[in-house]
Amino acid sequence: MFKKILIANRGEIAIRVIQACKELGIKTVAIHSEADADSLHVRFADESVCVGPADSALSYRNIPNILSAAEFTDSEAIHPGYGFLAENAYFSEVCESAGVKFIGPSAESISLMGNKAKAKELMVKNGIPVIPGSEGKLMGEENALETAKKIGYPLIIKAASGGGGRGMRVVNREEDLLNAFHVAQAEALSGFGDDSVYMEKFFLEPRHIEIQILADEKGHAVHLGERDCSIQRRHQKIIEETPSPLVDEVTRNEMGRIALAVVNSIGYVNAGTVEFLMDKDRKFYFIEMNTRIQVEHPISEMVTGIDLVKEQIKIAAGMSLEFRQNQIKRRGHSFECRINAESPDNFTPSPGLITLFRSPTGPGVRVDSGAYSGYTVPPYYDSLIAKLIVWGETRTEAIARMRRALDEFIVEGIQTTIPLHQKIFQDPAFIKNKFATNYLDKMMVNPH
Amino acid sequence: MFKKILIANRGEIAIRVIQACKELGIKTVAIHSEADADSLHVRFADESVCVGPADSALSYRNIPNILSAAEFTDSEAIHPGYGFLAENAYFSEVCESAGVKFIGPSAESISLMGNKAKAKELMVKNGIPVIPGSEGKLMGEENALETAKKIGYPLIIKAASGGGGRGMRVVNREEDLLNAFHVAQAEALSGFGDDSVYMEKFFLEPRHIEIQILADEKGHAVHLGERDCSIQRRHQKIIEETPSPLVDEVTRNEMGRIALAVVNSIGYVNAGTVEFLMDKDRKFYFIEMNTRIQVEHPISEMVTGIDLVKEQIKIAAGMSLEFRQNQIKRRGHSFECRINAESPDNFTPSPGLITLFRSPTGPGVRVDSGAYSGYTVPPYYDSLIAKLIVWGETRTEAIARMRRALDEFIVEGIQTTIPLHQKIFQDPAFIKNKFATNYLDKMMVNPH
Amino acid sequence: MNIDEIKEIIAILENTGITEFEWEESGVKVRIKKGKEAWALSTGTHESHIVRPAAEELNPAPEGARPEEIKRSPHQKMIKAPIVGTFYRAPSPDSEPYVEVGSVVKKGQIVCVIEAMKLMNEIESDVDGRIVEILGENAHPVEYGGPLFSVEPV
Amino acid sequence: MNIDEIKEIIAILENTGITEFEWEESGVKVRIKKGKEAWALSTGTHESHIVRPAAEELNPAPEGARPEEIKRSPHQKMIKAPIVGTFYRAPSPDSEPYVEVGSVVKKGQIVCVIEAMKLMNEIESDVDGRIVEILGENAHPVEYGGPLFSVEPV
Repeated sequence: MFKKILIANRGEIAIRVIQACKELGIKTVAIHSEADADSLHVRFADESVCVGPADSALSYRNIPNILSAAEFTDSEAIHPGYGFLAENAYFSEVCESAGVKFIGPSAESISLMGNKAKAKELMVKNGIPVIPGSEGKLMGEENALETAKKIGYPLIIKAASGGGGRGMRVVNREEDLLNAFHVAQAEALSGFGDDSVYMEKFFLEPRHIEIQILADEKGHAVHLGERDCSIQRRHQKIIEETPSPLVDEVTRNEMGRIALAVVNSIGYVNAGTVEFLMDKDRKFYFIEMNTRIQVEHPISEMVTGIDLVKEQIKIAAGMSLEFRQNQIKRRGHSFECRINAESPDNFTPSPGLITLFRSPTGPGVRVDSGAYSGYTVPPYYDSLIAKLIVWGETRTEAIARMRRALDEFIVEGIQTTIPLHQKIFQDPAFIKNKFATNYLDKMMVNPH
Repeated sequence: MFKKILIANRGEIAIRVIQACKELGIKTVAIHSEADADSLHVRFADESVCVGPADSALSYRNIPNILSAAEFTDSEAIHPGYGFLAENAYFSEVCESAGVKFIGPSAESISLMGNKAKAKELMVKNGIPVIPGSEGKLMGEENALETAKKIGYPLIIKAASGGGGRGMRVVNREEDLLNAFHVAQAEALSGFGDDSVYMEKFFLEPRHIEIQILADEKGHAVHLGERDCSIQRRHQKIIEETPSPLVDEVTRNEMGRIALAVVNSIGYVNAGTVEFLMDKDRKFYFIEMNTRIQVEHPISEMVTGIDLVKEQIKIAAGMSLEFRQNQIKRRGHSFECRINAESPDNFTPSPGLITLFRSPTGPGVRVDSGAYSGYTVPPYYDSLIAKLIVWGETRTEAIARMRRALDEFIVEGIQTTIPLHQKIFQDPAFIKNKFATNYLDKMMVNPH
Repeated sequence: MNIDEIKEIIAILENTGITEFEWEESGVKVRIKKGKEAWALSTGTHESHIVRPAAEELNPAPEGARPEEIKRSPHQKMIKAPIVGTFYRAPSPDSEPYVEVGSVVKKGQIVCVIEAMKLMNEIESDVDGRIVEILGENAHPVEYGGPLFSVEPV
Repeated sequence: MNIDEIKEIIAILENTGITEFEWEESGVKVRIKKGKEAWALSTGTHESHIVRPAAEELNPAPEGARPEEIKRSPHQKMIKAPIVGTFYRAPSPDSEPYVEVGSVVKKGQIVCVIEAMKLMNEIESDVDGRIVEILGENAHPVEYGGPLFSVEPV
């Protein structure tokens, strides 16, 4: 096992990794920017090194400074957390060449999964279900009609070099196809100077479901079941839960089997997450794979009892997984609410001094956070200040518990998204499992 | 189910009960003394009533004021927590006669178990193993010799009206018995003006093991396994764990069976704890039954997933237990450390202003507490300011987790027992399960 | 005021729970603040059953608790509820109130009743003086220490 | 009130929990505020790998972070480490140090090397002046912003 690990991150995830290291008897080195000198992750680590100014490009993403710090502190491994350098294939590579173990997958796995088109192609080759669509750009009317027939309706036409809704057309019937195709082409040309468009199956109200996996260097891999991350705002998850109220045991096993096929297809090692889009009929399609620990990993820990960060470290140290698929026992239901330092109405950041921070207590409640009374949330980084995680025997109990935990979470001095979470956990649509990835956008438009 | 419950307590247990009520959709009324007006239990409750001055005899134990508060707030039930009025049979009785449900056992059960001699007598009648001893006081030399033969050595002779070591003699061999008997009698007479002495089996290094039970009004009763509470100072528990490293599955089942026999023998209803003394050979003897929720109840919740306070309320509301003995699944290992506002060296109280309070975060950690940054610990009540509870898959993982959680528990402004707990969780004797109820006394004498 | 006086003030404050102290001499303005800001006042959902603002303002707060402000003449005294129960100004619905604003009361004189546990408890004044304000609301619950009457010396 | 009195007040305040102090002389207005102290300073077990006290004292701390003390002449400037690595005063073990106390340096002049990623990085002075103190320890690691040399204007 490693004697000392450097944690190339800040905030709650840096503390989370320090906790895992301490429980494994491993010494820790924190890095920090000048703005984070007084952070708890610095206080809790055995050693710390300032690696740059507030700007994360010059500190938390400063590869030379971080590697220097690892070198002179004799750190044997680096845990990247999430964000910053966590999915930087080059960083993984230079760590290895500098003789420091990168706690995560190989540079090859990271860069393969970082290229969405390539990854999709490989998955198709391996028989993994992906979102049906045209192979590259549509070559004309005939090609469009043919592809549409294969995919089925509704479908969406998108500009290849576009974004933000321009050059995008949802088509519900064959009669409308050619007209939409031409309009999209014209918009793409005028908007992006390129009239290439492609076609994909369209899902009206999809769910975002992901499978957590663990794979060791010996070729053993297991999945820990799914997480439902459909409550998002602008593609950023804000509430996650497991089990998904949409996923039954049969679907879970099937998704797990597919996720492990993805893992095997690229010889993936360490923790990872295979993300799927799921339609109302519980058909699911591979979207991408995240090659790191996720923000929402705690809910999987709550229902399985497995410490994912400790597993990451043990895998990186060359150890075998100590359990097989059939030994993983899931129990109960778990939710995570991301508490951000933001206005709950319009999500504008609200950094500043937290005058009082009192996290909820009692049974089934877990908080991961780097905040405390007297902490100043710096304006330079992610606005996440705490993750509130609850466990209950049933979804109903977990909802009741999350409500009371949100009610007793005291954060004074800054604005947070706690009131938004309180609203969602009182919303009948959410409680009755009637939601999709557009839930929050609809709610913001039609506040009730 | 009740619509509104009054909580006749303060501090962490009042908050704990409020949490359970909130999760069950029940409104709450806090009571408080003048000294506790700014307490979190007052803040978290839906309503609050000041019931007296700082002195708990005039506030938290003030039955007329508490019942008046229950009456004009239309509270249907009262939860007494632990301490104060929790084991006051008269209070349970007047609650019932005032038409307010007392959340706990009947007045009869409380008063029966409150009389140790009577309880022991009844247990003997029901075939429950009790600590072998004389029936009442020793009647002379012959009676002493006879009784000793039945009990076996070592044994202890104690003054009937005594305490504090005077008139107390441990006897290891028959040769020493009569001399010890006379010396004890003489000491008892000079010390307490009464030469009555009695005899009991003596245990050199016993363990304190207790069984948590739940019993509903329909006659269903289950046990949730044991808690080992052997780490005590002056008969006050400071660390508890489950499972006991001394208790195997066979012993656990046997202790559970006996505990349920105790429950049935008196028709006990609600949560309760049957306490046993266990010798090195795992033979166990009934000591007493606690007719309330215990301070250390969270560790049972951590390994069973059952919310004991919610169960108490549901039982009091006349509901049936929703699980049978074979549906109770225990998993993993849990510890609780009681964090007191005290000097860790000599246990002198350390009330005052907490300038910074930051509880540990991350997986497997639970904190029950009424403290926060800026809270002033009043000098009038119990010194318990927080309970730190951890869960781990194994005892080894739970110990590592408790260590790191203690390390990251920040309490500034007052002294706490955190350093003492840190010392115990590093002690090889504790880690290797080589301890008994005298552990802490030995440690304080021979600090290492 | 000189530096020695300031030193003295600091020394005094050092051992108290007081966190803010202000003093203006000519116009006599004193402002003392203890402990953290009383967040209980900003509680969102909390609704006290009792007419609380008055109680908070007037009760002598315990060490290190709420901020205190002197709002009334320092000569005024308070008759407070010695028990929890329902406050009645008269012995029965048809009777005259025991006292009115302007009544002069003596120590030991009955000023109201508080019903608790179905019993009517006659409450005696513990001060001599003239009633200047009736703070309890008739037939409403009152908590321990809740203010009933404001009294000024005659 | 004169500067000596102010000094005295500062000295007094230094050892108390007081965080704000105000005084107006003519109309006599005093205002004192107490608050919690920065716990970061009382960290128990943390041992930094870097020679930290100097760094903490001298780095411009971010908003709302550590309290700072003015210990050196306000005219002095600091040459700080622009990268993380090992500080060397000379280009090789056998060479003379680039600068000594008393050396006069110009902007752009090399004053030391910091080894990082097996590369020797020559560090240039970003100020003109005379070296008055060498704060980095030869062959020891230095973190970003760590103080290397104290410089005073010539």
